[in-house]
Amino acid sequence: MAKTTIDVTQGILRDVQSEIGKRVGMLPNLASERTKTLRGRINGAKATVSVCPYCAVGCSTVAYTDSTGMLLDVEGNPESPINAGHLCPKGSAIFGMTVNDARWTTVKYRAPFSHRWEERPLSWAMERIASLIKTTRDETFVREWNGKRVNHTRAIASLGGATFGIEENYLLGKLMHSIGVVSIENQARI
Amino acid sequence: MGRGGATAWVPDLANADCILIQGSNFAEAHPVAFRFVMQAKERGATIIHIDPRFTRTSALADIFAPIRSGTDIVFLGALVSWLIENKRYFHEYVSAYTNASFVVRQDFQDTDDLDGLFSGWDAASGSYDTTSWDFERDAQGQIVTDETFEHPRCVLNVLRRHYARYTPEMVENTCGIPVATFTHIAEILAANSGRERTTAFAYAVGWTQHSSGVQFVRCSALVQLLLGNIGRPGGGIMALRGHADIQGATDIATLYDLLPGYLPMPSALRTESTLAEYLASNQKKTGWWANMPKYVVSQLKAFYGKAATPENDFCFSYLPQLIGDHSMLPTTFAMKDGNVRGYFVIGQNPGASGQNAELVRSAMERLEWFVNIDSFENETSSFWNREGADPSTIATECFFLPAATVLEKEGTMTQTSRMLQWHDKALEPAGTSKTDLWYFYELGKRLKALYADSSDEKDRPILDMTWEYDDPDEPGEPGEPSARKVLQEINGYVTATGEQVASFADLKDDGSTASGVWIYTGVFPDATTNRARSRVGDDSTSLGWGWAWPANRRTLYNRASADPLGRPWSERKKYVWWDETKGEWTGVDVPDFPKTKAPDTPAIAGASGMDAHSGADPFIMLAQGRAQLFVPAGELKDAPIPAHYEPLQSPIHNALYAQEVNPMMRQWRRPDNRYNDSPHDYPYVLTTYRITEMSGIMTRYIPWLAELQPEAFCELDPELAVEKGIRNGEYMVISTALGEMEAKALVSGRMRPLRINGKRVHQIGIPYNYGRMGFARGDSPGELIALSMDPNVSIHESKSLTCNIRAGRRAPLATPDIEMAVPAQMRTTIGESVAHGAQ
Amino acid sequence: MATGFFTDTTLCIGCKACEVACKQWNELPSDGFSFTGDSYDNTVELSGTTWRHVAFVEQIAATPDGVEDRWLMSSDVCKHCENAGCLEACPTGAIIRNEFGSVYIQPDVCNGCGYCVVSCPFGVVDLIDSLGGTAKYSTANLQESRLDASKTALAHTGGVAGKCTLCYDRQTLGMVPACAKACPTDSIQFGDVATLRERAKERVTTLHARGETSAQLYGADDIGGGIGTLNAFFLLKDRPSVYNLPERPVLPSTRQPDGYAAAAVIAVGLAIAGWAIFRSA
Amino acid sequence: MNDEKPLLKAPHWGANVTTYLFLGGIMGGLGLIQLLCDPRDESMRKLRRTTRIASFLLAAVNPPILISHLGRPERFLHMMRIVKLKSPMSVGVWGLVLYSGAAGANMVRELAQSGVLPSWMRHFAPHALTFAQAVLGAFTAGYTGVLLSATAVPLWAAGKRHIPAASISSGAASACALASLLSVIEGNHEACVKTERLEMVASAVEFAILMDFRRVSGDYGKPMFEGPRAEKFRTVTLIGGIAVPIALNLLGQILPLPKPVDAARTVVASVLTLLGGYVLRETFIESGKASAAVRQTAISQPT
Repeated sequence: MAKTTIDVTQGILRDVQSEIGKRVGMLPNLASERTKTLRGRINGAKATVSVCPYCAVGCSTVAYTDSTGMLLDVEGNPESPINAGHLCPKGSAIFGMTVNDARWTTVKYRAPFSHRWEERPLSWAMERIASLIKTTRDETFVREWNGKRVNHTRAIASLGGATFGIEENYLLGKLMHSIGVVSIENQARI
Repeated sequence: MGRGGATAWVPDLANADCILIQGSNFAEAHPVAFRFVMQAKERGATIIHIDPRFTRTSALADIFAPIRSGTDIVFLGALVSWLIENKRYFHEYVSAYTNASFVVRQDFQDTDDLDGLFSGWDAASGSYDTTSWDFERDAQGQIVTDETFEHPRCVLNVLRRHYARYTPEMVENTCGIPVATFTHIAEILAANSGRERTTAFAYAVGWTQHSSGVQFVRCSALVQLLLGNIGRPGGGIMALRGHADIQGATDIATLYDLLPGYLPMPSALRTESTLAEYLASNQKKTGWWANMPKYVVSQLKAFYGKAATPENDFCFSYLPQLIGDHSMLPTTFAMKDGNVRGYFVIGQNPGASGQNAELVRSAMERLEWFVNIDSFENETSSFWNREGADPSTIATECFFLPAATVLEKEGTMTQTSRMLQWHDKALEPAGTSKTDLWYFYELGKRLKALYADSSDEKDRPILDMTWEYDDPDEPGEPGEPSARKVLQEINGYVTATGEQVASFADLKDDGSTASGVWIYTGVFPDATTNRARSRVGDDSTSLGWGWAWPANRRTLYNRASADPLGRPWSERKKYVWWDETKGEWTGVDVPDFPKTKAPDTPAIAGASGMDAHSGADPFIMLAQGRAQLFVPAGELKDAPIPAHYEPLQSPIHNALYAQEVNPMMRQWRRPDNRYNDSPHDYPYVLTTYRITEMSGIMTRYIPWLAELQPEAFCELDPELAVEKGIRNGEYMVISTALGEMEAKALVSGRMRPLRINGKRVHQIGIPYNYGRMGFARGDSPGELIALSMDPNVSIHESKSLTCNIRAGRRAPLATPDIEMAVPAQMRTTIGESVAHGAQ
Repeated sequence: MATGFFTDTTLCIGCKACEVACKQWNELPSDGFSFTGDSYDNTVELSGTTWRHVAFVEQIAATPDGVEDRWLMSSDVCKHCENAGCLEACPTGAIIRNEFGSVYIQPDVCNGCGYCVVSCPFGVVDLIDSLGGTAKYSTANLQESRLDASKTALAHTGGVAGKCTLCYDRQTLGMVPACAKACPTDSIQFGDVATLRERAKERVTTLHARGETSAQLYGADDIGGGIGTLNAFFLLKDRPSVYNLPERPVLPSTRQPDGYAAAAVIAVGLAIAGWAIFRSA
Repeated sequence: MNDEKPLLKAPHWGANVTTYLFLGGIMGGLGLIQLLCDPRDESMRKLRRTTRIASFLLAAVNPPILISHLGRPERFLHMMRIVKLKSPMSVGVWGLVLYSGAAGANMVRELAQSGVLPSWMRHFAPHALTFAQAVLGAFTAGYTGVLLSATAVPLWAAGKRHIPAASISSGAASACALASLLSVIEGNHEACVKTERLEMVASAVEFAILMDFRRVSGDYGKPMFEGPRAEKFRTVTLIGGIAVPIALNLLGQILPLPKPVDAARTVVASVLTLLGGYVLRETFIESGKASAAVRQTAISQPT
């Protein structure tokens, strides 16, 4: 289908006023100030091209943000040869993944035997995780197996990758291989 | 066929004259890609859907055939047989571009000879010696061929015999597809293939998640090759992958047995201690893979920079070695048995969507520490607080790191047609959320600091790995990594100058180039050009939009879109052809062939690399340049030709062979992984799937989606519902030997009982989108599925199972007995010693 | 120039992208999470906060023949009638016809009397309850700083009538309505109504030629009952009632003359009787 | 598709709208009665004063009841921004406003004439307003019916003539009942005889209209005339609110009863009529909700 373009009539209601008057009665079509100045909220907003994070069809999206950086709207990118502006229901809901009251946006920690999550500073958590990796690695590192050099640890495993980018996969793989982790898996298997 | 990606470009489906959708609920799982199916339909194409359920895809298809889950090879094998017996295959294509004429070794024995097994079966080890699965060679070592197809052992005749008993009647009795429907479909496929017309196949996890998953896909390739539809517009096999970057995660390979770019991980099961040994055991002498040393060395240079020198084998010894199958399922058992101490789960939720999800969750209780990176609390992150668990007995130290969403970061994802697309950053991450890149980068920096003073040889990889990704554009936030810099390293550069490498043809094996992922070389060809960020589309192949590996090709093996002499098969299906005057391949796509290699170039006997292929051999990644109807030794573990085995859990006996199930499928028979061994107790076929409105945890918290499908449900046919006293909209319980789950009943005539060998078989279906958290919630069929897996790629079987059902609700979950006795011989202490090989 | 929707149900795959895209653009809350067991339809109907609704109709033959089975899907929406019951009924003038010929509810004018609700012969318009006070809605993915009547399409305090605006605010920017843009298979087409009508008629001819003789248009021509044509019209694969659309909708205001006349007759009659009773000695 | 799935939206209206319609009917009926009173007759003058005061009080309480049902009550005045002849709600509100004005002015005149207010204030209301209040009263009583019948609710739509007619006759009957009641309290027996006579006529007309509605409405009328709701309607409106009061009033007209007994009879008859009138509106509203849920009658709507 050819892209539909709309002839925008800016003179609010004037053209249709008289005819509607005949149909509906007296003073039927009184536009409020809000109506007279109504414009889509993305008018003049910053547009950023992104990609849908759900399935692997790879639909291109456009995210609109206002001057304060607040997300206003996410929709399909009409320029894309894959989706030509269209999106499925999940893609149409991308906005709700970023803007969501239920989303967790702070670092959380659950101590051994604890019944709850508690918030912790990011740097604390990173330091703690790095030292746990080091301890585990140092204690479980295997240099040889059946007389062959293996240089690995089987006590650390990693799962994930299909939902984040190739740069992230690359860095994760490079890091894990250098640590000696062999159980590196992602959803591609699943 | 030699590469790990879909052969075709999604919009190309619109050019098909017929589309067979099987093992995929295309319209529901990929609605936007389905628009190309609809476009093809509007142009007159016939759409065929074969599926256990009448779905939204079926509703739009011209022909729907219900099939018993797990019997696809019978159907596809019958198509192979029908095409050969009725001589309806594309003769010129088959003889020129496939190994149909190759003669198979005399000592090869087929399933008909051995009642379901191939030659070389070793019952003791439970695996095949695949030596006999090969071609006969003459004195010069050249493969013996018979272009007349008369030799009884030529591949075409081997196929003919192998599938002789895969008749339309067998299809009716095994799959439940009536003979008339089968022959109707076969006629349509044959009529819409050949010079003038093409047929496309589309599949998804409905084929792969089986104990013979790889063979399902292989069998479809057989049909498509016989029909001559590979490498041609409107043809091919469209793998519809489920996750945004799942292709990228396969290419870059956060998979245990692969290094980025489909390079195998070094393994101590073979002898690969040095780079030379590794190359000796993995490099193919002929075809494109002869270039492998260049890619391996460049990758090691990318990993370890200046430390990697010719003298030290380019730090090859830094790479850990495999000692078995370290994939997710064996790792889960190892975890349960107390042999894994730390676990990262990033953007994945095995605690709900994993098979035997309770095993996964209870296994995690044995961890010392656990790191989850996600945007939402999920069943995995809070496994210690799940129904039935007692946190005060769980010692695991747990971290939840909040992840930025796709809009909050920049980077690249690779979609299902192997296309890389860069996305810009729209806004700052919410709260203290960080990108996954930041977390990995930060961990690497901290580990480098922790090991800074070490002189231990084992710590050299961490210290030597190049780790300079600070973003120059974010001066205010020191330590923010730059995805662009990482992508530049993935692309590759000249080590001396730091200049970007423009093509993987420029990579060297002497350490003068570095490239993280050779197949992606070309995406960032110079310092300022990010071709993943190309955004000029068009109505054809859109070569200006994104960048597809390899070398921006849309359709793989597109040399096959021209005849052996390089002319288009027909004007209608013109795509890539030989331009005699210019002396090069040309067309609407980037030719997947050496650009100036003329069609009449002869193969050089005994040569290595591409010289061993003629100008008419389109499948450049394969050793012989021909598509493999018969897969020779060493490439697949379980069969050179797909054979039908029943799913591990099936109410029906294998009608073809005494061998019931895939003899090589991996099983774990333990108290915490019980199979339905008595079909009598579990008489119904259970299939799982995903629905349009839901993904997983990424959608269950979004109210707009949650309201569309708010609760786990189970689809069943009205006859079964009446029989079991289950009422529409009310709760029902589905049970297996492993456990039970509850769901709301959705009684619909779209589900229908099949008549299999005179027996009435009911199938039920449960969506795989739910978990116990979020706005939309419910039990996951993961609670019902005992782990088992395909021998080739370690994929689990979750599409065809058996179960029992009843009306009502399940009992509350009890505290799991994590001390539940698993006998010592069943425990998993190391990576499972299942042989692994190159894919 | 009037713009509108041509919803071609023969192309609908029931994905519900229209429902979600609509809610996202118009910043509408979800209507709650309950499983209906009615095929794949869990939003049930158009409401004050659900402006697109996909109906699912399972037509499954009793015998497993594999030929006659159909699963019809259709995305319903406000019809933007040529003569609109809601618009005529609205006592505040909150409902107007805008320059695109669409029937538009001005949320800042509407006082929630509910008269439009009963005046729609298609059952489209409904009141939005107070968003804060009930557990019915989930606003988890609305921007909190925009939960302010002056900024969003519906007054977030609720208590007003809601229905499809044909994305009036998008149209002022020359943009296609959110549902039509999202629809992956072009089942929802947006444009100049006259052009769409021509296209729809050609489409019916094509379908009839293919043997799909039950294909029919709904609202492309005068639908009767005084309503006239619909700016949002449909191509259906079966009778309208199968999709829960009225076969014979009637414009409510057409009944007024009769009503007033009957009342007047009785009034005059009673007055005469009263006069006789009261003014007799 | 689920066959039970409604096609139309049910009215959101409840007891407040029922009350509004009920009181609107009485108010309109009182407007008629005040016109009928011959001021030269003492009892009639008293009745006129009573009805004028009562009608104004009703006109004063009705807007708050109407406002209370709005989703955004603070926007009640938005109804004043337009006049829309095709909207019964719009013209009804304007009718109510005008009626209030007329009733108010007429009441002021009554109060001025009876010395409660300064006598010059009687000039506020010209004689024409007497007639105007009657006409506006008839309009407001009738509009409450048109308000319902000019909708898509099948039951109401099917009663496009019957419901306005029944509304106005029921309004008149209820107004007579209220007037009788007030007259009894005031001891104005002569007036009471006349209002009871008129009430009998109005009730009889109402009864005939409702019976005819039942006869012609077919499937559309089922939500009102069949099922549990019909039981209450039959008992409270048709029997208790029409038949019994007519009988009692006839009794009063024929038999010379002792005064206290007769007064009691009037009270009982009037209360029953008022109750029946309320339940009639309640039946309209509640059966309307049920009717909107009946898919079949919404598919083929009454013309």
